[in-house]
Amino acid sequence: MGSDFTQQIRDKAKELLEKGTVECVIGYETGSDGFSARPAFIYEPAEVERLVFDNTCSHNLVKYLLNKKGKPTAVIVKGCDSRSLNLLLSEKQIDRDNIFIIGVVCPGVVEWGWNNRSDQLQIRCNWCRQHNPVIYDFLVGEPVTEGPPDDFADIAAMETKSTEEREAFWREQAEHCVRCYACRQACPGCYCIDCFVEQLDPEWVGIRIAPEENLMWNTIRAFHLAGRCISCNECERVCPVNIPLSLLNRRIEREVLGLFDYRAGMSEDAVAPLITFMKDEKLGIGE
Amino acid sequence: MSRIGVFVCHCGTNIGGVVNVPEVVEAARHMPLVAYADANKYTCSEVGQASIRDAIREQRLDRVVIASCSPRMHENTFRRTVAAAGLNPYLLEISNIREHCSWVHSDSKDATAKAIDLVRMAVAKVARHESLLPKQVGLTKRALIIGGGITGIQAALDIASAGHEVVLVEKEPSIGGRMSQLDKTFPTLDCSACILTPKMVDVAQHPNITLLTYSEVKEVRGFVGNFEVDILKKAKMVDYVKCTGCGTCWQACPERIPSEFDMGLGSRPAIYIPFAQAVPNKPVIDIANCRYEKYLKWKETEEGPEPPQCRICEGVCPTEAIDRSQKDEIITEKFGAVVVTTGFKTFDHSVYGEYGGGRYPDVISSLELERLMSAAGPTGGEVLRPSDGSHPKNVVFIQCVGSRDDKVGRPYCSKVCCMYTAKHAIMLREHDHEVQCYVFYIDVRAGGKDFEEFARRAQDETGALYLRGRVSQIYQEGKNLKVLGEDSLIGRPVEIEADLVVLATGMEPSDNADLIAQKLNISYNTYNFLIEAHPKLRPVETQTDGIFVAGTCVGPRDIPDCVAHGGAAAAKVVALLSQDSLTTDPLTSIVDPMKCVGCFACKEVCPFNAIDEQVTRDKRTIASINESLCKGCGLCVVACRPGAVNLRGFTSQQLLSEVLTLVRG
Amino acid sequence: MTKIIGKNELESWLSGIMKERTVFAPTRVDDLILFRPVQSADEIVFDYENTNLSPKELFFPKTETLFTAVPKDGDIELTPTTVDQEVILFGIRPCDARGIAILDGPFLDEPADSLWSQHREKTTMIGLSCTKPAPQCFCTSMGSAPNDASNVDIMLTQVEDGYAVETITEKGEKLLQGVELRESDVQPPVPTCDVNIPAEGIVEAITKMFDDPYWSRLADRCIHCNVCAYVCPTCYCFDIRDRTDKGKTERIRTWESCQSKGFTRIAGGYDPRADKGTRLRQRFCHKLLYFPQQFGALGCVGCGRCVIACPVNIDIREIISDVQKIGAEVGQGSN
Amino acid sequence: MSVDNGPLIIGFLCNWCSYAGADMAGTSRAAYPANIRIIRVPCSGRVDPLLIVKCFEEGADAVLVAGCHPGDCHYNEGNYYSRRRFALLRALLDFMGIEKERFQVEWVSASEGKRFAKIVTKFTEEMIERGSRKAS
Amino acid sequence: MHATAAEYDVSTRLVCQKLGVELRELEDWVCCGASAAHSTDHLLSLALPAHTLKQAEEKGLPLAVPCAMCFSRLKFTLHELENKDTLALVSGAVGKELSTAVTVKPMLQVLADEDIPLPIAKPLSGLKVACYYGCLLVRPPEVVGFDDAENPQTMDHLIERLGAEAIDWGLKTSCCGAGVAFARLDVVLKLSHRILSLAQKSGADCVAVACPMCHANLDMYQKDMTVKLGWKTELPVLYFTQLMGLSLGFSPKELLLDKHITNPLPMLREKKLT
Repeated sequence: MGSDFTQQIRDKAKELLEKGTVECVIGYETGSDGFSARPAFIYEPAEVERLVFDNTCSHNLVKYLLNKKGKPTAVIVKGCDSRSLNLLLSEKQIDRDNIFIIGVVCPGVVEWGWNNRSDQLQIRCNWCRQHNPVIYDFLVGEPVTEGPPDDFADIAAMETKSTEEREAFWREQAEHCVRCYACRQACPGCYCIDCFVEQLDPEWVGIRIAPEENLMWNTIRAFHLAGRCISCNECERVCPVNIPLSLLNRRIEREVLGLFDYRAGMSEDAVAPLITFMKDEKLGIGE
Repeated sequence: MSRIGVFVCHCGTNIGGVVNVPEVVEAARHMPLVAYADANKYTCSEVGQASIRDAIREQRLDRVVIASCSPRMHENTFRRTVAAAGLNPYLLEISNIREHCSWVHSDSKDATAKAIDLVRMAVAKVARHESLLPKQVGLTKRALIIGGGITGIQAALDIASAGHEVVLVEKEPSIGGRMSQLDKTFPTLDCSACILTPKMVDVAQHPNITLLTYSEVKEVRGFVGNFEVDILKKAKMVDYVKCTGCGTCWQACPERIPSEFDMGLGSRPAIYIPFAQAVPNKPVIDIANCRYEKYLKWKETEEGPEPPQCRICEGVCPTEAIDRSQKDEIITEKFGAVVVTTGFKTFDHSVYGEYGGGRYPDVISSLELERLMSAAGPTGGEVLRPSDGSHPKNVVFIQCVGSRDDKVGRPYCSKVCCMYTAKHAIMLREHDHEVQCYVFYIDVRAGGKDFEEFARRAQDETGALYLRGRVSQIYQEGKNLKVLGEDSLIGRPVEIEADLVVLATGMEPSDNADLIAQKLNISYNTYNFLIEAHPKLRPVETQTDGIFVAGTCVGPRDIPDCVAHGGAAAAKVVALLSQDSLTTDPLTSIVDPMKCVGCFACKEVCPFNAIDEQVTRDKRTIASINESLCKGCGLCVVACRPGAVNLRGFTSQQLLSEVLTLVRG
Repeated sequence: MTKIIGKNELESWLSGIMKERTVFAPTRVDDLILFRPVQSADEIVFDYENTNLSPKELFFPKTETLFTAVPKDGDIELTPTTVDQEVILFGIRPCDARGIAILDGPFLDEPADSLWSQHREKTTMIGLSCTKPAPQCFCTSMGSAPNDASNVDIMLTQVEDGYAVETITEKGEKLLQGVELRESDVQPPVPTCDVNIPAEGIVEAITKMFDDPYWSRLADRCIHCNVCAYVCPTCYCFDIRDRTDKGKTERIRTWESCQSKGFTRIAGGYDPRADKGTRLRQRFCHKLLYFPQQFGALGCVGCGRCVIACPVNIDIREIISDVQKIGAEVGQGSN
Repeated sequence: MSVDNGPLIIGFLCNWCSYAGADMAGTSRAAYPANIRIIRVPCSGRVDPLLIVKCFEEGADAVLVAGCHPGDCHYNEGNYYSRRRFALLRALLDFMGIEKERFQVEWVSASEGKRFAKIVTKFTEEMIERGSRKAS
Repeated sequence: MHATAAEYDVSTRLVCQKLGVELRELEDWVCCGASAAHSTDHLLSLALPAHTLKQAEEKGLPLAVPCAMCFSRLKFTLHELENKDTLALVSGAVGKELSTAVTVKPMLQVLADEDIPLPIAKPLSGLKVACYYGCLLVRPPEVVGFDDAENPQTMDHLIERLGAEAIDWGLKTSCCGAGVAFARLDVVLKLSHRILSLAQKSGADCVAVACPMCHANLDMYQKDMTVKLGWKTELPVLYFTQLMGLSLGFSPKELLLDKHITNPLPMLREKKLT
């Protein structure tokens, strides 16, 4: 897979840059440990040889498009990443006309860190039902059949704990949190100019890096992604203290799927569930 | 630093009997930013209000908290009070320590503690209040009426007579609406045309009314006082300045098309007026059916056989009024108010398979019978069976066809069918004494002036046989129809051999009522009837200021109700247009352009279309609030993740201050 | 002769200290290794590369109240925070110890930061030499060494039958009073760090290429989280805000980072470092240019934490090499 | 906070229905425990989930949001949005250890004064039974 | 089927064979319980058809049902099993895990499928047929989901494809009275008579049916109608499969056309169709 995909991506990137279709191709290159991938920004046709694609290509590169507004750019997306393109298109954050999408049928990415790589797939690949990109201009790989619906077993397992245990669990996680906001910075859905957490007036979250404030941050971060999270799980991957943020995102995702039969980022004109409604729905609220 | 004054009301013993008012006042004195605190026996009394005004002046207070009854009670009173002392009326906050405290708690200690908290919260909130000024916007003193039926006619005449300009838009070539199709009207048996036609003529002749027939509303922008409406004027192909309405053309036209006005029972030419008394009494060319227009269409592609050229109308017109160069045209007009009177159509009974599903020519709708009975109708007023032209003797009426029937998705009562059926029974007997009428009904609903007497008359004097029950099946047997039903009062099946079956089809909103509602941003129910602002207290207003509704587009009603409704809407419009400017409530949303990311979640949730797009100097597309449309619900604020939208009077800062004051003391 | 303490004796010595003072030591928290107060020697992890977060937290906590203000008799009473607790920091690596020493520069420069100096005073550091440097380590290139004992009070180095003990300071000596140490002629092994980052002349190189587009291209990849700063033993940016609860107002200092948008935003909304390139350059210039200029030493200790933690692999070692290369090119061009 | 004994409950009431309903409770002297502190908002759709989470972060024991019955919103649609938001928020909070019983959303009309008193009474009693969040 | 409605059975099998529709009889079918169970015991009325449905499900085949009443009961059962509680209850009663993943079609729908070509040997030209569907084949529409409840066309189209003329008439789906066949013969006579006489007045040479119960009522009692209601003539009542068979080239004998109480052969002879 790897070398063939890599070659197709290089060829396409070269063509796009040579023709001047785009100014920049955002893809992956080999990182400083000599084997794991990192984001790469290719501006010259001669540089395309830097591009690679393998099972460490974890990063959701769509986030970078937010810095490329108004500049024709190509981006390489896996299935999950492609959903964030739809999200950003529907929220008018990127301009389809300026973007060339190289979709890659994702074979799954492995757990890795700098200078260490396992053969085990990342947890997000276990839930993933979007190996095929939902939106692309050029597709690398043959589309595959997606698996049966996700059973959210991780969430169910968490729910077998008592409320007190869950509270203690999250408090413990909040103790670790250093509020570096890497989760936010990596997330394609987080693009506010001024994040609520850093606003001084209203001061929603106090300055202390303490469990109460950290919990507030983590709760609202997850809630602001309600019906918008596309499960790329970049937030969890980048967390320096390994907080299992996917649990929060997926708890909401399961609810959104159950109540509204909605999956974020599946089409560019979808309306997110919290900004629409149905009159006669029963949601267990006020009933 | 603010200087906040706190005024705690005893409200006689209403508050003071439970809450320890002096303790609250003392506590208030120590709250941050509070410069002055005092108690009043009755704050709302003139003495009480005067003491506040004095304190504001003497203590140089710049914000005021009044702890008293519910703000829903006296907020406006006290706003005037502080305004009289020179403060901006929005620098006031009411703390509800009566309804929410002293009246519902009996323990003095708890109630006092709670009252102190409530005052503390109000102090925290008032500190973040800003001076607000209501805005004045001008208005266009013109009204648009959509739909030229009896309701729209009445509204147009009333508004025009009050001295305001009116534009009446009607999609058909003539005004008059459904009422013009009726023969007689219940319960007085007035001739419908006789009472309607003079009003139609009044409309045409009124100097304040511009009549736009054969026209449709395409798009509506703006807000109360300042609507901008695109109106499509369909090409009539006749120059109305030259045309005298002599009728030569429509008599000469060789084409014959089923007449919509006669419910397809008669026919009309391709250049036509819908009915003899049409207003304006000038024809239009039905482009889809005109032979020459068809020929022109064919010329473009030359596909299929060549249709004949015709142009007879052009040849015979004495004033050369036929003008084929006319094109559909969109004009844009400004209005201060809009009245929607788009009326109704009758239920399509072909969904009732048991009544033949529209297969039997002698099963007709009531409106078809109206046309058959009308002297100006296709049969010249003789009631003849559509199948063979014979005079029916046994006539079966079936009530509630497309009304009160969940099965066809029409659970509501259409209100007029019981009465018009009684009218039909009486009239048929008048036309032909040998006629025997049978009426299958669920209930006879005759609630109206002289209605019950009229319905009785149909039964007692005319001998119509009223059978309580539904019809299970109608089938053709030879020339006649067999009607199988049940008389539920005696509990036996009934079988009637009928010559004619008349279905009392119910009312439903005209086609595209929902589309018009969407254009105007007003609500409609599942049947597409428009929804009034309040079913009892605001029956002709809508949730969108400046848009009014009247007549059968709101719900089934009869002619007198429609006329009254139209008049009511007119009165509201006149009241609105009589003002020189409109005052907008300043408690609206605002956008911080530095924070807005342009995702337009706010626009998606705004129920009032009050959010527009705007491009900043650094070329970002961001949201902006149209303060004239904004009603201050705050949905946008919550939808906005970066907190770029805020709601004056209920800002995020204020609500957060209230919470923090409470939890952190 | 080398003084040796056996593993068991070390543990019982530490257990003894724990009874009287708080001992911070590397311990396992979920899948992380962090400095945490330990109650018994069992909790201590001896075999670790380094902790996920640096021990700067003990001297410069994530969140710290500077002083407290309460209204009193129509006035306001201020109470500064004091550090009363004597703390033992066990198991600090030489690189991190060097980091603390480097931070003395900015914190103790007059006017000295009272809380920092109190923390320093109350803390006794027991260093632990690295036995095997990790792939990300490059301390030797930054002027330190896996067994550099210069910045701790006591230095331990693992030997076959225990730990070689070096007493560096009086504080260390005091702490070791009464502890029986074996004399041995075992020489502790000297671990090497093979990575060689060309730090020499970096000040000149980075000065030359200060305006190079290199920074904005590098910033393409940077997502501007604060991870590098928060794991770094020498980053000390902070923010200060007040918090009032039940009538008591605290002035609180917390970690911040020059990488976060708005860190340098001033009143009126202007931000001199609004774009990502200048923010990223700031971080490296601070380490490699401003620190040497102000305090005479590189602001990086080569712990390699940021190398591992950066979500997008912005590797300071690569950057130093790149800066040298570009600096040389620019230098040639201008000559 | 001056609820010395018992739970602190923060109530966000929409101006048009539920706040008026609470007024109605007062007018009809329908008594309920004094633990609740009411904050007036124009619409339940104005209640930002941030506020709810903030209440809990700061140690409130329970939060009540009340708005017009679905279909009766003064702004036509506000409560439909709040219904969706709070359905998700409630699930999330419960997952994070704040029992869903502590966050209640009710539809109370302007005429339901007695019902409002009943709701608050029951809610308060339930919270007394569950105990303070800080204690747990 | 093997007994009173042998004509239907035989003609259906012949036609299916000719058209290449493979029929497999369920070995362990049980009575659907129509007319008895559904008015007395609700659970039983679901359990009996459910048992049959389960077999079809296990075989993985769609179920083609010749009798309108059986069809109705099977469809009703499927409809009720959509409810999870009912599903659990009936599963318990049957002793097997039930599902609603079975396709149930009336035989008429199966054979009228326009995708199956009809190798017409002898067009039934000149024959006017009143297609009678009866009440249960198409009602209630939300349960059976087959054709239009008031004016169905499936059989009409089929008959037209056979070369005959399907007359338009108004009692296609009226009740023949089968539900009270044994209890109130007077009602049966009245209802069936109304159907037959309208068919005849509308010009039909015969009535085509798709249900053994309908057939029995309309065919058997014509003599009684003569005695009690003054029914003066006869109107042959045939299974639609017999008409199909005829046009496909089978002989009247093979199709058991001579077994009806009201003999259709003279009429067919007159139309030169035998």
